[in-house]
Amino acid sequence: MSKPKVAFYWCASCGGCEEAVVDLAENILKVVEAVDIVFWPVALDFKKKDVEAMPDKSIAVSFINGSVRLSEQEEMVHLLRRKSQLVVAFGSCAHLGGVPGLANFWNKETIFRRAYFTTPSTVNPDGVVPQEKVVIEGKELTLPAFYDTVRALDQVIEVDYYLPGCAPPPKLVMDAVLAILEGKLPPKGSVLSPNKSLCDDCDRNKTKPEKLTIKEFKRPWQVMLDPEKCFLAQGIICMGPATRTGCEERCIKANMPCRGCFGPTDQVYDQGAKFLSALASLIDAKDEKEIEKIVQTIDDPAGTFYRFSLPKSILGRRKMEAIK
Amino acid sequence: MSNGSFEPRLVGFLCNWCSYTGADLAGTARMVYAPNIRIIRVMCSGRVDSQFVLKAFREGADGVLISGCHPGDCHYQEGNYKALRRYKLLVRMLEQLGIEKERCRLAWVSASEGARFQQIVNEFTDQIRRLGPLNFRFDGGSHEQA
Amino acid sequence: MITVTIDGKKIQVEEGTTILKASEKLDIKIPTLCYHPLIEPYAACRVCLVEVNLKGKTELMTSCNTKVQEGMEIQTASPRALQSRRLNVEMLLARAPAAEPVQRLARDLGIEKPRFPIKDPTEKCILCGLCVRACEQVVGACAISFIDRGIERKVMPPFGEPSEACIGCTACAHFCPTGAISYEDKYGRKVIHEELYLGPSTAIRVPIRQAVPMVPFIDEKACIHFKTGNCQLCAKVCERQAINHEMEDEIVEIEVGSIIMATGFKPFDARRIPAYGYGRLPNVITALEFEHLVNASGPTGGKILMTNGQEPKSVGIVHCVGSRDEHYNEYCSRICCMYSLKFAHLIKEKTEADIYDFYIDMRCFGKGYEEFYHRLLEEGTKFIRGRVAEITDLALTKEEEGKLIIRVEDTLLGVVRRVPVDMVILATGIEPSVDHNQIAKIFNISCSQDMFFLERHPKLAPVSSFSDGIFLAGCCQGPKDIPDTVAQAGAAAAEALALADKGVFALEPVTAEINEELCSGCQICVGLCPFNAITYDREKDISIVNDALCKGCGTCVAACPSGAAQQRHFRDKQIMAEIEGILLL
Amino acid sequence: MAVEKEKLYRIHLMVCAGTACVSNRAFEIKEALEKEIKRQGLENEVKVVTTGCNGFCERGPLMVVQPGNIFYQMLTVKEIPYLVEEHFLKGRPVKKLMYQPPEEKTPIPVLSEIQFFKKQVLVALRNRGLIDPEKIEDYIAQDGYKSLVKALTQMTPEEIIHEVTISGLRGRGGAGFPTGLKWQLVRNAPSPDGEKYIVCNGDEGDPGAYMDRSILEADPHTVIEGMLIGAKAIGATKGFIYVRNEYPLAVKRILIAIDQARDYGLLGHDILGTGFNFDIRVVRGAGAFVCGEETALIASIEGRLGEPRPRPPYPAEKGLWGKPTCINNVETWANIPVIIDRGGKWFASIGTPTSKGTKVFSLVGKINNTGLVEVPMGITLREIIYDIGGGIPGGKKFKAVQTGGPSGGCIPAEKIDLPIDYESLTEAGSMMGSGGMVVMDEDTCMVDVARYFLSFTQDESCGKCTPCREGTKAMLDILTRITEGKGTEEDLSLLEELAYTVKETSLCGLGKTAPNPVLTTLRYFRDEYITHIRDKKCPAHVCRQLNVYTIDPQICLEKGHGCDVCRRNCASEAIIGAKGEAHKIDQSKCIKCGVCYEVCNFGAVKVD
Amino acid sequence: MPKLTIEELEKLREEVRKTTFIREQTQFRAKINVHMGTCGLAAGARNILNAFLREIEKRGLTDVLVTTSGCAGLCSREPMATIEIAGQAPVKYVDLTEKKAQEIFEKHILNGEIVTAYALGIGSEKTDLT
Repeated sequence: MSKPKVAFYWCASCGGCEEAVVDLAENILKVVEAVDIVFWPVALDFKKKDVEAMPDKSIAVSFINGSVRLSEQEEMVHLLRRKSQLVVAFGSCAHLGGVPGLANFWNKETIFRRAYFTTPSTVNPDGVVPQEKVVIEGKELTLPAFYDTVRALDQVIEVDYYLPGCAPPPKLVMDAVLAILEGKLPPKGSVLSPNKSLCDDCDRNKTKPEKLTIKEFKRPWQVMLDPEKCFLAQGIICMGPATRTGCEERCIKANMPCRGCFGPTDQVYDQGAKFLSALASLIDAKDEKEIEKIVQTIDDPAGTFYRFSLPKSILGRRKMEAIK
Repeated sequence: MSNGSFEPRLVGFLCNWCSYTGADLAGTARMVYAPNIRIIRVMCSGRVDSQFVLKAFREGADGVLISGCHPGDCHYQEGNYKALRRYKLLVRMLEQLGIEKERCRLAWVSASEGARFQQIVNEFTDQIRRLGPLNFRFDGGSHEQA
Repeated sequence: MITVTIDGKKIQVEEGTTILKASEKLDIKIPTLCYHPLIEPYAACRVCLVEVNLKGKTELMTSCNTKVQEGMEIQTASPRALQSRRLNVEMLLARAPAAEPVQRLARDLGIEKPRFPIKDPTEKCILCGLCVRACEQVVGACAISFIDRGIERKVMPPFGEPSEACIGCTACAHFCPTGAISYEDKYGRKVIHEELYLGPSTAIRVPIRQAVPMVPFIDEKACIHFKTGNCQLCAKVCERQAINHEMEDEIVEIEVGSIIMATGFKPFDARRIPAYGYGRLPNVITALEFEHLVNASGPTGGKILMTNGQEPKSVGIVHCVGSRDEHYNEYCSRICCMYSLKFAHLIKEKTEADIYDFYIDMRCFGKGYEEFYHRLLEEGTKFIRGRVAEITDLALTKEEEGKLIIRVEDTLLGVVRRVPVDMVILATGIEPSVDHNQIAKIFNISCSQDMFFLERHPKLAPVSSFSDGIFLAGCCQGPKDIPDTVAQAGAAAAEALALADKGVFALEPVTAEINEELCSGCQICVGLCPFNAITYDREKDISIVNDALCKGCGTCVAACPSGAAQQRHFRDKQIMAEIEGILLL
Repeated sequence: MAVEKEKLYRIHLMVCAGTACVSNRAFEIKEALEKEIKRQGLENEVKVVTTGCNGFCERGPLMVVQPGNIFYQMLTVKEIPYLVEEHFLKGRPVKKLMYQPPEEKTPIPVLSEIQFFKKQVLVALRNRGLIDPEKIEDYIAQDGYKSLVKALTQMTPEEIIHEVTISGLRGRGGAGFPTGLKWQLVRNAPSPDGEKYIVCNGDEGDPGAYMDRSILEADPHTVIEGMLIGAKAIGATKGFIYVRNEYPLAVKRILIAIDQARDYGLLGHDILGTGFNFDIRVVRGAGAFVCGEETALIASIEGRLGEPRPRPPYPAEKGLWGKPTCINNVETWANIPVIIDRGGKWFASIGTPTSKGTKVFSLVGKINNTGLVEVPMGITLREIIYDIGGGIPGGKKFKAVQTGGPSGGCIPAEKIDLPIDYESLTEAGSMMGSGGMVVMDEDTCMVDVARYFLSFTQDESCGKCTPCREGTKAMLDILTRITEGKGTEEDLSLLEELAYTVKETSLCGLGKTAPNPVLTTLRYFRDEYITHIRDKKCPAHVCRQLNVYTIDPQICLEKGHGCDVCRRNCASEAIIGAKGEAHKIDQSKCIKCGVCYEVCNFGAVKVD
Repeated sequence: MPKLTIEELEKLREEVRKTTFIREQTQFRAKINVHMGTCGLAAGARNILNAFLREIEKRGLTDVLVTTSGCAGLCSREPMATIEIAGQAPVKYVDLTEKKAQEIFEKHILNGEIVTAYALGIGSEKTDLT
């Protein structure tokens, strides 16, 4: 029978995941031989109607990266869901909402005001703001709707597998593709990466002191980072313990702390809250005022802990009414 | 307990040795306190994970109370200190997520302080009632919403 | 065996015995100066010369080193021997007039005044070389030796400067027959005390005569053998050859079910209060030293004496030294009041001295204690209420001369008084023992504010510590007197026995557990557990909970970032479900 | 193996380079000779050889011309050119440089004819003046090491010891202990690791004795050969030569000799290929007289304080580092090669029944021919003093002779016919000692002699044992008081008691012999002590405090015309008188320094 | 100087003795007296002397004495030398050259026959010989 059809689609994301596909380097040839790419708008001029023309479930697997911010994306995702047997959430944005998800601290109105009015470099005396519908020279132009909240992929459609990572590492992508081709797939809904946290195979783990306590939190640029020593032992916030492993510690090996892009392990409901509990317990103080002083040394707790997973957190966003 | 029909829904995480016993003492001593509070017993205040607090707010709680033994009294020596540290960091994050600091409170209640527990609950309920409902909704999907 | 006749008496001795030893067997006394039984004979003073007739030839020979030979006829006091001995002693007397043994010998030999010029009437050294030989043969330090020649010969360290080889063991001073060597430490204080001295006397000693078992021990810090590898005189003279310097402490490891901590206390070091002058003023002694003094097996056999050996006429007892004082220890040491009263009673009984007792509050809390206090009042001990400010020997008036003046504010009279006494006893309080912190760290016992061990609960579990199976007894848990200590010891023993008797150890149902597949070995939980129940296994790179130690508080479960740790009966899933259920309506 | 070819010369000039002659500018004489010979172009025919001490020190610097054995003495650089041309070029010996006995007119050219040398029998000093001590070849040429070869190859240790025993050789150090017996004792003494030592005692502390020095300077190899033979006999592995550091030339020459011996395979490992190992180390004494005593010497070699220790155990059983040690004097070792070469019986033929062989004496003091003499035992004092010594200078009367240095005693003139050997000297109250022989004439004050020797032993006493340390000082104080005229009768008896006790009870030889000078002077010259004490007079005018200086006014005026020399030199202004007048001495101020007596050219100053 | 064996020691002894014998030897078999007056020297007495020394050295003789003396008076016939064999009358040779000296040495000293060709006269001027 003919080669299985594969689709790639790119929703609200930086496009890094699209390139990650190319990152496979020569392996991409093996993939191309094995599959038949039927929809890849970023690389080839596919149109929406091409997909609509396909019979349902005719695409073997479609890799959708990016979170859902616009009505157009919502529509396309639903379309792809209908057309494909397997949907894989490709990358942190699709898997957890990713960095775009941080917009959930604001809503559409405050975002538009910031984007089109208050940013210093914008000159918009007339207050022109993009509208969903506008008539120019008698012709009607439409734009997709801009939702208040960014949603991860599985908050819009049912997702079969997740490929974590802010840009999933080529090895992980390759394993996933091979698994799909050979059909050896884990149960639906699982994340295609080991279910342990980074400390498991991080070389710095053996340098942790017997009783890990932190007197003061420091940002990476405030300290001459010791390339061998565990970041937490140097007072730097590293999400390693609360983040799923599989990325071969490429950030830590570049002497920068882990920011949690692989998301939590299965047993954790909310990566940010869980890490907060863990980190707070290490504070080395018993007196309330002392603890308050140390906690203040963390600049932006929500932003740091929910850097990639705000949409998928328990609350998912800042309360709408609280946004001014 | 009047001012319209809004009755705040509160969740209280009480440590088994001090706060829970204190609440029990208040009960046995017939000290009436606001029924709005729903009590979950944990072995030590150190067991309360920030996920539980977020979960409570997510499920519609308007206020969350965490209560443990006085510092130094903890049956497990240091559990309450850990709760205090997490609370301090948690309230800062809740504010960032639009939940007022007052909606989440940490209070030390020892086994013999039944009256103190009654007073805390009543006062906490009034405070939340003044704050009004949290009703944390948003158009985004949640786990259940497929 | 060799037979010789000494002064007409026949005697058989083994080969190799010297004439001196042979005559000692016949208790014939031959005078010696440069001879010492434990050192090789030097035969330099020539005082031990005796007339020896061997095979027809008579000769004067030094008896200290000449070995007996078959058929020797020895006359220890023949006219020829006596005459030469007298002249030698006369010459020595001229050289060292102040040397007692020479004076004694001169008197025995009938010499009044030496016919030779006396260079230095105070000279004591007779150049017998005992000090040099002791330093070389016994100690092995070779710090001093003879220098110069002939009449200028003297004993000196190299170049006359203090020698580094000298280990300060004063062996030379002890071997010197005429006391020509005095010894001072670097502050110029006499180290060999002429006066009463309560400190340890020799490197091998019985701790106190009431010690059980009453067996001497070697104080390695003081013993010369451990400094230079020589000496071992004690081993030489011990008939039963019971001394073996090679024995060492052994570390024995035993597996036990429970441990009772009875590490005791350390008396407060009175030197830390300079105003009281302990260590600086003579006759200011601590309570323990007084106990040693008044004890029948003590240095004075129980008599209360001052350092100059006389009985004090007035004694001051100062309470709360180092206790109930925010500069030192705020807590009350509980025992000082009562033992001070005991001292007052003993002094009244043993001497006619009048006794001044300076207290703040008389704490006679125990059974029959108050009655004892009243007896003291009747006996006429003068109790002055006020904390003693200073003890000084600076006399302002005539009768204060040579006395110790206690300056105290008498709060009952509201006046500052100066009480001159002969001797002051400082009732020093109780402090945690010297190595208290290390022990606490080893057994993971926490300490209360006053640094004594913290009991699990003052009322519910007064003798057990926070770690199961480790119990506390005695002053390590807080100052207390003997009755309380004994009671507590009984309780601790009972607890330990109860544990041992059960044989089974009931585990806490609600303990935490770590799922091996999920744990990444991030060790965040290890540091949190107050009971050290979680240990990190380096090979498997995972943390493991010890069910016996885990108390089930769940702190580690809340902090486990990857959710690998769960608490039985309070799993995350269960609590999440509780939250959902509770907020349904 | 071609030894560097020695050139044949027709004349060898044996220039004496002993310490005495060297201090008398012998080396300048040598240079002058060489310069002159070069100038005359005789360098290929005449060879200048520096030798050890020739013995006739009185007449240094001296030289012997070979062949012909012509003896030149009291040479000066000035006369060298004349000598070279006259004798070496023209072959005519120069009469005025030859030795001329005081009474006779004609000089005696040939050395062997000279009275000083005639009666001497050379055994220890046999190579004296014949070899260059710094050239081993010279020694070998004089049958050097022949005895060693004989001992190593043809004799067993027992045979060697037997030879030495029947030779009757006794210790030349002074005690006179039979050498054969000592060697036998050390050989038999057990040594755990087989280690045994032999020591050559070159300490020679006695003032006035320098025979060991001259042997070491003149013929070091005979000592080395002697020690090698001793080592074979005893089975010793190592040897030490203990030399006083005050003998720099002797140290230098013995070191050169040892190096040369080692180079030639005569010392060190596998000597002469016979498999016998033995080596010698030189230890320099720090100048303590007491270190001449056996056990003090051992302590000094071991690096410890040089003080004797009681005996037994004798060094033969437990000596250096606890091992059996044989200690013999330089002269004793020097005799050994001859005994082995010519046999014990030949050696025993010389000397008296109890003291065999010859003894080297250093003849010093009031004697014409000061120098080293090696005479057979049994020779009488008279022969030594008059025949060899050439009598007393200045026609003075012979009074006494002091033998054995500070440990010895004085022998009065009456005993001049005493045959010299160990027993006779000891019986006379003195002892053989190292061989120092100080001749004294009528101008010597015996009390002062005793005081001098006692001040030496008192200063050299090691101070270990009471009698010697305190006793010598006490005796010295008394003698000093006597020489200052403050002595009393009791002093005399106390002096005697002290002397007796110190001699009887001292630990070592020094103390035991220190009183000898006192005891012998008391025994033979007690009257002099009495005059010093009772009359406060010193017959020999040596004790200046007892002298009374007066000026004979008549001589002063007539002969000296009041030249005032004495007044100007008198430090204490005790002399009154103006120029041209007779001078007078004010006895109260006079400190009896004796300067006036010395400076007065006219003999006006009288002393009595 | 390498280590000696016993034989080498003996050989060395002989070797050295050849040059130091004169220090002890008192009797000699023959005596050569070269006249080294100023005239003799001028006429080359020195070479003659050395020639004789070489001869002795070559043969290693230890019983021939070589001495010098002043001018024998006959300056015209210099260089001159007197050869004397113990017990025989001394013979005076004149107008010597090195070659003549060698010839005389062999014939007269070694074999004892006088070389009349070069001899001036037999008999000594002095009687005693010191």
